[in-house]
Amino acid sequence: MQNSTILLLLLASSTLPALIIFLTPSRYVLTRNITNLSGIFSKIFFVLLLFHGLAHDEVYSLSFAFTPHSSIVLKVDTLSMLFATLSSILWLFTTIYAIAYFKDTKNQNRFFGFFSLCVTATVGLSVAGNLFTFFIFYEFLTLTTFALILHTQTVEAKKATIIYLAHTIIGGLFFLVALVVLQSVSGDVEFQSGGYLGVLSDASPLFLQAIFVLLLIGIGVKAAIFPLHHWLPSAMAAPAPVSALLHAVAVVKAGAFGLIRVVYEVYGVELSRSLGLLDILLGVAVVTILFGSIMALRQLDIKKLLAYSTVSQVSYILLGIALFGPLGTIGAMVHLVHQGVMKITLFFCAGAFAKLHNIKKIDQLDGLGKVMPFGALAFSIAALGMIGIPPTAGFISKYYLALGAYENELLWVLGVLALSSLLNAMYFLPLLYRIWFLAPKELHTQQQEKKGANLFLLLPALVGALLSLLLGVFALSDWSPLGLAEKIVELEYRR
Amino acid sequence: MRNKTFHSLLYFLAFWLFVGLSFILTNINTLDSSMHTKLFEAMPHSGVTHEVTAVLLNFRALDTLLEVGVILLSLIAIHALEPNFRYTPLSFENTITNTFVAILFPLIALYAFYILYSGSYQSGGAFSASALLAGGIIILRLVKPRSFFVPKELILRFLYVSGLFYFVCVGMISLFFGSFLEYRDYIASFYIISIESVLMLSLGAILSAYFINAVQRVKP
Amino acid sequence: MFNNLIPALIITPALFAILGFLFSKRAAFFGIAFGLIFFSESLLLLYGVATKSPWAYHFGGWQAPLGIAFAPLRFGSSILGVSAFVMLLTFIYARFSLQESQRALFYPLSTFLALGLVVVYLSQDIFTIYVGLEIIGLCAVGLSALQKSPKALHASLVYLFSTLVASGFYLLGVVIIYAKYGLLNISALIPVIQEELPTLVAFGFMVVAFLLKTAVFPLSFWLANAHANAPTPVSALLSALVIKATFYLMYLFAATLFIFEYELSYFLAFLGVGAIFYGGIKAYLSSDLKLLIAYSTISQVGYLLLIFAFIDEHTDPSMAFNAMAFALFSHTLAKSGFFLAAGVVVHIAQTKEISALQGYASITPVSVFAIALSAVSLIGLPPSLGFVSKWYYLQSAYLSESWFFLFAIIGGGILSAAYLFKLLILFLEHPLEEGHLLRREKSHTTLEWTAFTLSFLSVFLAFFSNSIIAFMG
Amino acid sequence: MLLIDTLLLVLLLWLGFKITFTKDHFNAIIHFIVFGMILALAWVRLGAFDLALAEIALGAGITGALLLDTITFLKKIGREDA
Repeated sequence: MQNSTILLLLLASSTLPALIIFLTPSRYVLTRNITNLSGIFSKIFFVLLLFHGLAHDEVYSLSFAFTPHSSIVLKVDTLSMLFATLSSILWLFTTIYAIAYFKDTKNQNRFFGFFSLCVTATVGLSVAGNLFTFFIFYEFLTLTTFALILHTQTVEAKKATIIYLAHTIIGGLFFLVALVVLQSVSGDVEFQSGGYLGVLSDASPLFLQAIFVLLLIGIGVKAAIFPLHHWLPSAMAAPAPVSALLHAVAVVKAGAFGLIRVVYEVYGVELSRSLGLLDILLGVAVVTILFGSIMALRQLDIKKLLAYSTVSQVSYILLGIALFGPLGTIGAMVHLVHQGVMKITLFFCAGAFAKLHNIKKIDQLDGLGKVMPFGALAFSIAALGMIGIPPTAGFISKYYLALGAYENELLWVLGVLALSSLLNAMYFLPLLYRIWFLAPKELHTQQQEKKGANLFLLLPALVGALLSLLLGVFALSDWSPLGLAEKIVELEYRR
Repeated sequence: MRNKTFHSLLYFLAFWLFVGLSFILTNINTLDSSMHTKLFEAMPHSGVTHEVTAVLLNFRALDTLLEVGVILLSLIAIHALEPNFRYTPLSFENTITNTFVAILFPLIALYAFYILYSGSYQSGGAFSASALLAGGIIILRLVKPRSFFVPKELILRFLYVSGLFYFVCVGMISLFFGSFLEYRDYIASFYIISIESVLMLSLGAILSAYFINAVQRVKP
Repeated sequence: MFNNLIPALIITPALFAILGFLFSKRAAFFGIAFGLIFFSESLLLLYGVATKSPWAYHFGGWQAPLGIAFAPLRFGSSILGVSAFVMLLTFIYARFSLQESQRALFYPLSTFLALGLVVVYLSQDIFTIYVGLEIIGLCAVGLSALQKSPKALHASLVYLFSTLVASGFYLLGVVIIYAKYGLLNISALIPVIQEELPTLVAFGFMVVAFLLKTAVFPLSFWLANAHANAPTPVSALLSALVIKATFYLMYLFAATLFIFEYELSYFLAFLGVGAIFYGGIKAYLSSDLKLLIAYSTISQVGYLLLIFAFIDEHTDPSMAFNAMAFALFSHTLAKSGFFLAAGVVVHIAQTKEISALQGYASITPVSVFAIALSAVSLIGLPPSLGFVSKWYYLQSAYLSESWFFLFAIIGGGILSAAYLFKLLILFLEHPLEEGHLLRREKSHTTLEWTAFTLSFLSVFLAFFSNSIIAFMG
Repeated sequence: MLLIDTLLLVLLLWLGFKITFTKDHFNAIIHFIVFGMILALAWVRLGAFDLALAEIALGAGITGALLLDTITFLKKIGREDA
């Protein structure tokens, strides 16, 4: 098989199921699930194949002239593998979860179709080989997620969709303008480690800074950076599987991933530093981290709390980028994966709580540990991971971020990290206290009869919790996210 | 009030348009008359002796073909506007007009044929002839609505389209010997006369149908 | 072989219009047959244009200054090809959507429309172009009157007067040019034409005629009602094909004949910006689905006119040309698909009121999907033809440092996103009542998929942008 | 000759003005028919006899008849103002 075909198959493995699902009437549940799962497993297979190939120094790239001035490039490097693996594995979890969650509801084919397309977009983002291709998949992501957020068809969902679209469409325009201007200056260039702008253009620093700000707005909208985060809490109106995917991989991570690409492979980290771009990024990240945590403290709704927690946690990634130096970068990339796994677990649990016992508010959590011990256990592990307690995955990333800050002698950043961890603990620990130590209140348990559904709602959450432990424990193995991140960083800082 | 403002605005615009245009048109000095010299060079091959007819039916026959299309098209467009009501048409029927028309119509028809034929050497031709013919038919219709003979719809439609159809057929035949609508020298005059005759009948039918269709509405 | 293609492109519509008019009971059959033949002929023409060196066809064997010459140019022929495709699908759609009495007139009229388009896109003769414009105008008026509601009749009457005035203006321009230079052929005129008062006045008349016929903003009063009140396939034809013909002429004349003052061409571009915002705001405010689409047309026409901002800039003019061409193709396909899909929705709902159309995504998913795809192209989201257009416009605006136009393009994008997503969100909401499912008919499947094909192509063809740009040179 | 030409021109302009601004539709139509006749004379003066014929038959004749018919119809259904 040709190397470029694998890339196309990688994208097709979620696009084709989406098309089939769209055309299958909603009532053919089995057909839909089989199509969906076979798409997922083939995607995971292709990801493994790519891993295998990368280990043997194969080159996977595919380039295609879109117009004479810009081309679509698909290219696999270690960074893309990081993101592609995350999306395809979490796709599997979420799909299993969603099948149980949406059992016997309407418009399922619409949901699963757009869901698969959404995965196509994220995998496309991960293998995008230049900024132009990245932009195309970025906008494609907007289009597919918009239908997902609207899925419940409630008034809040509609409001959330409008807010989401207003943010992302306008953000996309910022991105587009920046992209057009960049391409006019630099021509059609692929991502390359070390960046290409410093070498190619003799543009003035001010110009490059302005473009960076445009890009930061355009891509940062999806990463929910501080003044542009508004859509994320309101998008909680979406059903739990959607929020899970939105928060863990699809949208916010797309933004963070995009900023990694921009800083390391468009500008290059040296140029970014000399232009002072990293300082901008650092400021934004710190403000967002603290803001998100403080807002999370004030929430009474579980999903809202998780949303603000995401706002804060995603900016850890930006913080890691902004810390010039290999350790910070490693922290950022590892956090990209680890936060995804932990956050999706939390959302699975929150969704299961809401679906099975109609628990939506924090004060309803009392004594849940006795009612659904497995769900509560998964929630607790993920929450502890979020705070950064060893040996969970969250500890590893925060540790590297702290090391990065120390390496750069930015002691106040260490302070920020400590403060934010404290805040994390302050909003997560009361929840755990309620779950395990308070007496249960009267619960509005809804579906006693659906035992099978329970299992499939909880299983992905448990696996996610297990994974967030394993990622922490086996962080030092070669193919862990940490190992991959170290490889990438080696490339970036080699010169 | 608004209407009045609109009218005065219209008047104002029209006035300046007129002044400007007449100024420009009187000041034009034609730069190049190469087209005229070419026209006179080509006249011997055109099959007719009158320049206007030669231009209309030979040199720029395509324009004429398309214009015939436009006229047929306008009839179809009138069909599209067909309102859904019925009323008795105008008529001016009495003995004097009856007798007058009995003499007048054959004269008009004859004059139309004369105009048609004379088109090859002086001003005239199918368009004027068909207009005359249509006028005659309309007068006939106005004065003798009862004795007025209306053929079947399908036959009428054949009549309407015959002009365009014949023109296109001539074009297709000429494709075998050269380009579209290419006919020269000895054969040209035959083609031109035949096209003109068919055009006169079909355009006359269409033009009179404008009126007759409009007043002879029956509810579908 | 390719030489006889041009007369064939004249003969076919003429003959099929005659046949359709004669045998009105079988009009649909002749119409669709014509659509197929016409589309294959236009494909052949495209092939010929791509492979042969430029050629001209002289009607009647008379050379250019005396006779009439047709010359297929790359841009014109490709618009003709796209138009033929849109026409074919619309014809299939009309077979299932119109009543028999309407079909009997729809097919002959729109077949004549094809004749007019052929003349406008291929002719080199400014008088023959006038005849072509007359054909197009009359067809459009007749077609828009097919829906015999008083509103439609009134709208088509306004349309008739506007188009007549515009034709008259154009003819005046032709007359002045002929009086001045004694020539009618464009390529013969190019070397002799000079910047003099009569010529400029003639151009002024022509430009006003084109602006009126293309429905550029202040002169667009006739468009919205005429397009919104016509039967669905007619609306599709009118907005996808008819206004493009005059815009093409405006571009062609500007690129070849007109000796534009820079200020005038800038003025046209400003009109375009006005159109983008006026149409967008009106579309956002309108509560009638078809009216929304019609106003969106007015707004999209503005994007076409933006090319005049870059026509004699120092930067690479091919970029602005690409932008305009892609805007044109995108609008042709997306808007016809949009209208056809909206027609299905309206047919099921029996109302054009937007607020009553809530939740139609679960009743007719394919049409809503088609509308969504059209929206993607109209907003200019990637990867669609509209996106390529917007990309090149932004790039030209940046390279020529016209910040005003840059912001206008961005603002227009936001505006169109606003009104199109408003519609899409509404479609995706809860249906008002479930009983609608009963009103679905079997024929709707065909209708839905023809609409979908057009909308899909407006997105999918973007992947061939490179070849399209290469073809148009 | 110049006198006749000027007279024709002035007449045409005046008639055009009248047609546009006359309130009474019937009056306007009569003016329109007269306008057609005068225009035909003008064509004759320009040497375009075929145009003159067509103008009389089409412009004055058929169009006039159609307009008259329309106004009769409108009067019949009671919408003289229309």
